[in-house]
Amino acid sequence: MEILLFGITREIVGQNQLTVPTQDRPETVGKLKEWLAQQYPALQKLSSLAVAVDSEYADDAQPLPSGAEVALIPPVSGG
Amino acid sequence: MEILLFGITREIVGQNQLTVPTQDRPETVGKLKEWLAQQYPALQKLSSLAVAVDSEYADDAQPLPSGAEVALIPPVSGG
Amino acid sequence: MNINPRYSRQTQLPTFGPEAQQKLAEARVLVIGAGGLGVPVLQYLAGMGVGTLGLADGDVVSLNNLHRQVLYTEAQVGQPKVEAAAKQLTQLNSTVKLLPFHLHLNPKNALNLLKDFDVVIDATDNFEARYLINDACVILGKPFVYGALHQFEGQVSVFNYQSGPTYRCVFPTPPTPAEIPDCNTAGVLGVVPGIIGTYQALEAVKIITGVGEPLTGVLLMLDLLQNTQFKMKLKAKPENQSIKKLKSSYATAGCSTVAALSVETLHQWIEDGKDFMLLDVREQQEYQQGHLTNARHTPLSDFEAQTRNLFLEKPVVTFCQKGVRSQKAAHLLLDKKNDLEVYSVIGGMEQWLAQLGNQLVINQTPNT
Amino acid sequence: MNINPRYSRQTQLPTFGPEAQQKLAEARVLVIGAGGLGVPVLQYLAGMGVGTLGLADGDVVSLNNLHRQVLYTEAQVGQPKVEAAAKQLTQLNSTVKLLPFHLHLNPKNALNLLKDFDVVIDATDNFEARYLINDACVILGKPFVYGALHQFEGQVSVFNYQSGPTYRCVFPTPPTPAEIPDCNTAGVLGVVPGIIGTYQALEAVKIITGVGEPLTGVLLMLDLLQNTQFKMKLKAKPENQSIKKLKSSYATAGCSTVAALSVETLHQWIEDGKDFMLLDVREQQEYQQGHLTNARHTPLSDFEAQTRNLFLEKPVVTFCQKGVRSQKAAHLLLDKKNDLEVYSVIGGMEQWLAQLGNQLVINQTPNT
Repeated sequence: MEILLFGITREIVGQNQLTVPTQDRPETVGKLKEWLAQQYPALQKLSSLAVAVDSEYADDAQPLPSGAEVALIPPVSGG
Repeated sequence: MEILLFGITREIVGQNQLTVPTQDRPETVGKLKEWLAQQYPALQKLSSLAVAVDSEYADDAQPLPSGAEVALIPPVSGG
Repeated sequence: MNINPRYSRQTQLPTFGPEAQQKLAEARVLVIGAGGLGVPVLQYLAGMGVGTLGLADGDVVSLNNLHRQVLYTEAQVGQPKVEAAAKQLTQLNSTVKLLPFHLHLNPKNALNLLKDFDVVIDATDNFEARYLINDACVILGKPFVYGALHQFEGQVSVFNYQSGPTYRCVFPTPPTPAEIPDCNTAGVLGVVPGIIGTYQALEAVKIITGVGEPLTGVLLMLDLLQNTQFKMKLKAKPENQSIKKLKSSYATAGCSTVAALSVETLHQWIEDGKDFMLLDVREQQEYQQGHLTNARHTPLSDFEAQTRNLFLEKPVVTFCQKGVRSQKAAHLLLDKKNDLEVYSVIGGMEQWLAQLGNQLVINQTPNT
Repeated sequence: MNINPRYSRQTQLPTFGPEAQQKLAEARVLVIGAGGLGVPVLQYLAGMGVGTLGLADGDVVSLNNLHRQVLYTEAQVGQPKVEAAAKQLTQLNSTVKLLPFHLHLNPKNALNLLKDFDVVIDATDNFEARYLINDACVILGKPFVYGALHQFEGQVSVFNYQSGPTYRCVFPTPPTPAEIPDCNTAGVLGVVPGIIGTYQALEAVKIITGVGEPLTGVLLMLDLLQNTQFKMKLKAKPENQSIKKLKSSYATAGCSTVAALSVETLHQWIEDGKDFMLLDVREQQEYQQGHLTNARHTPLSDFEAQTRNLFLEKPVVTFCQKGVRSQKAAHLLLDKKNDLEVYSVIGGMEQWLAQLGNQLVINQTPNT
C-alpha cells in the first residue's frame, strides 16, 4: 500500500511517499496510525493528522481496502 | 471514449466533455479530428489544436487504444 | 444596472457579467492578516471591486516582509500594516470602502469584528488565529476562505459555507508548537503565499458571485515544487457545527507574538487617548533623564517584582532606550499571560527623540 | 556568502538557503508584457530579489487595466506601463536593477532586446508576441516561461529549457483571429492572471536556482472555476529547435495593436529628440489654428492619398483634436503595414493645451 505524505510528515519520514509492506497491511485507519507510530515515533505526537483514503477524509474506524490510496495530511499554519 | 475539452473547444461544443459513441471510435488521432470536424464544423478551422492521448501530446498518426483518455487543447492568448 | 467602465474586462465575461460585478460591489469582506497571504487577497479583491474591504492585522511592516508582501514599500517599514495597505489600496481603487483594524484578533474582539462582514478570509500565519477564526465564523454563521502553507505546499478550502465542513472537521484540535512549526519562524519563498492568496481571492469571488464551484467540502493541497495537486473530500461533523461560545484563550503555549510599534503610532495612541498600559523598562537613571508622560517605570533588572501586581488586561506597550530590552520585557509578560496583547516600541527613546523631539517627554535634560 | 536580512525568510528555507538567494541576485530576467500576467511576475521577482529585471511593454496604463494590474494606481492612468511599474517596484525593492523598455516587441528589436537576459517571461496577451518570443528564444538559446489564459483557464509551461520542447512543439502555427479570440478584447476576471502570473514567477525561480522541478516538457492546464488541473507531456520536435532566423512579420491580420500615448510622453519624446514621425490628422483649418512644431499634416479626410508615399519605417504617432480620429488613422496605417509601431495620442490637442499650454505649438491663435 502506497501512502502519500504532505507537510511535516515528509520531513519526519524523509521522503514524499511511503510503502507499507503487504504482510503489514493494516485493516483500518486506526491500525495504520499505530503502524506508523511504531515505524516513525515522531509521527505519534501529531495530535491532528488527517488521513485520506481514496481522496476522502477517513476516521480511525474506516477499513482500508487492499488497493486503497492513502494520504497523510497534517495541519500547516504558515502564511 | 471520453474527450476532455479546453478553451474555445468548450464553447464550440457547448460542454466541458464529449463522448464518442463506441461504434464511431476512430483508430487514430487524425481520424478523431475528422470525426470531430463532421460533428462540429467549427472545430475544423482550428489550425493549431493539440490532442493529448493519455496525457501525452499525440500526432495525427498516433493510434487510439480503446480505453484512451483524450483531451483537446487549443492555444490561448489572453494575459 | 450601472456598468462601470473600470470593470469592463470583467463584465464582458459571459459567465460573469454586470450582475456578478454588482454582487462584488455590495459585498463586505474581512481579510484577517495583511501579510504574505493577505497582500494578494487584498490587492485583487480591491482591484476587482469588492465594495467594502475590512483588513485586520496588529503588526507593522518589517524589511524581511517585503520579499513576499509586495504591496508595501521600503518607506513603510515600521508602519502598521493595515495603515500602509489601506494607503496603497486607495491609490489602486479609490471606490472601495477600506476599513483598517490595527489589532490582533482575540476572543474578546473577534465576534464584534466579524459580525458586520459577509465573508471572512483567513490569511493569518498561526494556529491560534486559525482556530479562533473558525470558531467565530461557526458561531456567527459566516463562510470563510482558508489558506495556509508549509514550505512549498499550500492548502486552500472554503469552510462553514452552506452547512459545509469546518476547519475542525479536518483538524479537530490545535497542534502544540512541539508538533508543528508555527509562529513567524519558518521559511517562506516569496511567491508561494502569492499563489495561495490568489486562489483564496478567487474562492471569495466564487462565494460572493455564485460563479464557479467554490472549494467547499474539499481540501485542496498544492505541491508547488512539483506542480501537483491533491484533493481530499471532507465530511461535515455536527459537533463542529454547533459551537456556541468562543474559548477564553486560543493561545498555544510558547507561540505568542510580540507586535512591533512605531514611535509615530505610539504618539498617535497617546494623543487619541487609547486605553493601554505603557511600561518603561529602562533603569532608574535613564528614566529620570527623560520619560514619556504616561509611562510607568518597571525596570527590566527587577521586572518580575515590578510587574507582579499589575492587572494585565488592557494592551501593554513596552518601551526602552533602543528597543531591545522592551522586546525582552514583552516576552516576559507573555510568559505570564500568553493571550496578552503586547507591543514593543521600535527604536525606543532614541527613535522618539529623533522623530518627535521632546513632545510628551518629562524631565528631559539637555545632552551635555 | 553575504546574507541579506531582507531575504531571511527565504534563506532559512532548508531547500533554498543563501546559495539560491545568491543565484537570484545574479540573474537577469526579462518580463515581456507588464499587464495582467506581467504585474504579479514583476512584483514577486522584484520582491524576492532577482538582481536585474527588464520589463518591456509599449502600452500605457488604462483605467480598465486596474482590476487585474494591481501594481498601478489611478494616478498613473495614461502613463507608460513600464515607467509606472519601475516607479512602484523601486519603492518595493530599491536593490533590484530595473530596466524599463517602452516598446512593442517586433522582429527588428527582439533579438537585440533578449540577448542580454538569462530567462525570458512571456507575459503578453497576443499570439503575435508569443510566437515572436518563442522564435527569438530558440535562436538565442534562452529558456522562457510561458503563461496564457482564456476565461477561467490557464496554461503554464517552461519552453526551450535544456533542449526541451518549444511553444511550436505544442502549437505549430499561429491561429488566425477568426479561429481564436485574441487581442485585448476578451474578458478576464481580475485574479485569474494573478494566479497564472504567480505560477510563472515560481517557474522562473526554479530555472534560476535549480530548486524544484521546472515545468519543462509539460503543459500545465489549470481550470480555475473547478480547481482541476491537467498536464500534457510534450515532445521536442527537432524542426522547431532549429529556427535560425525570425520571420519578417508575426502579425496575424486584423489583430495589430495601437498603443496609447500620453501628451506628457509625447512632449518628452520631442524633447529627447526620439526618432519618430508625428502625423496630425486634423483638417486644414484646425491645423492652421495651431499644431505641434514637428507635426506633418495628413488630414484624415484624405488620409490614403496623404500617406501613400510615406516611408513607414520608424514609429508613427497620430495626433488629432480629441484623440478619436487619431485612433482611426492609426488603424488605417496598420492596415497598410501590420508590424508598424503606431501610437495614438490620448486627448489630442485639447489635452496638450490643457496640460502643456502653448509649448511647442506653432500658430496658435487666441480663443476669441
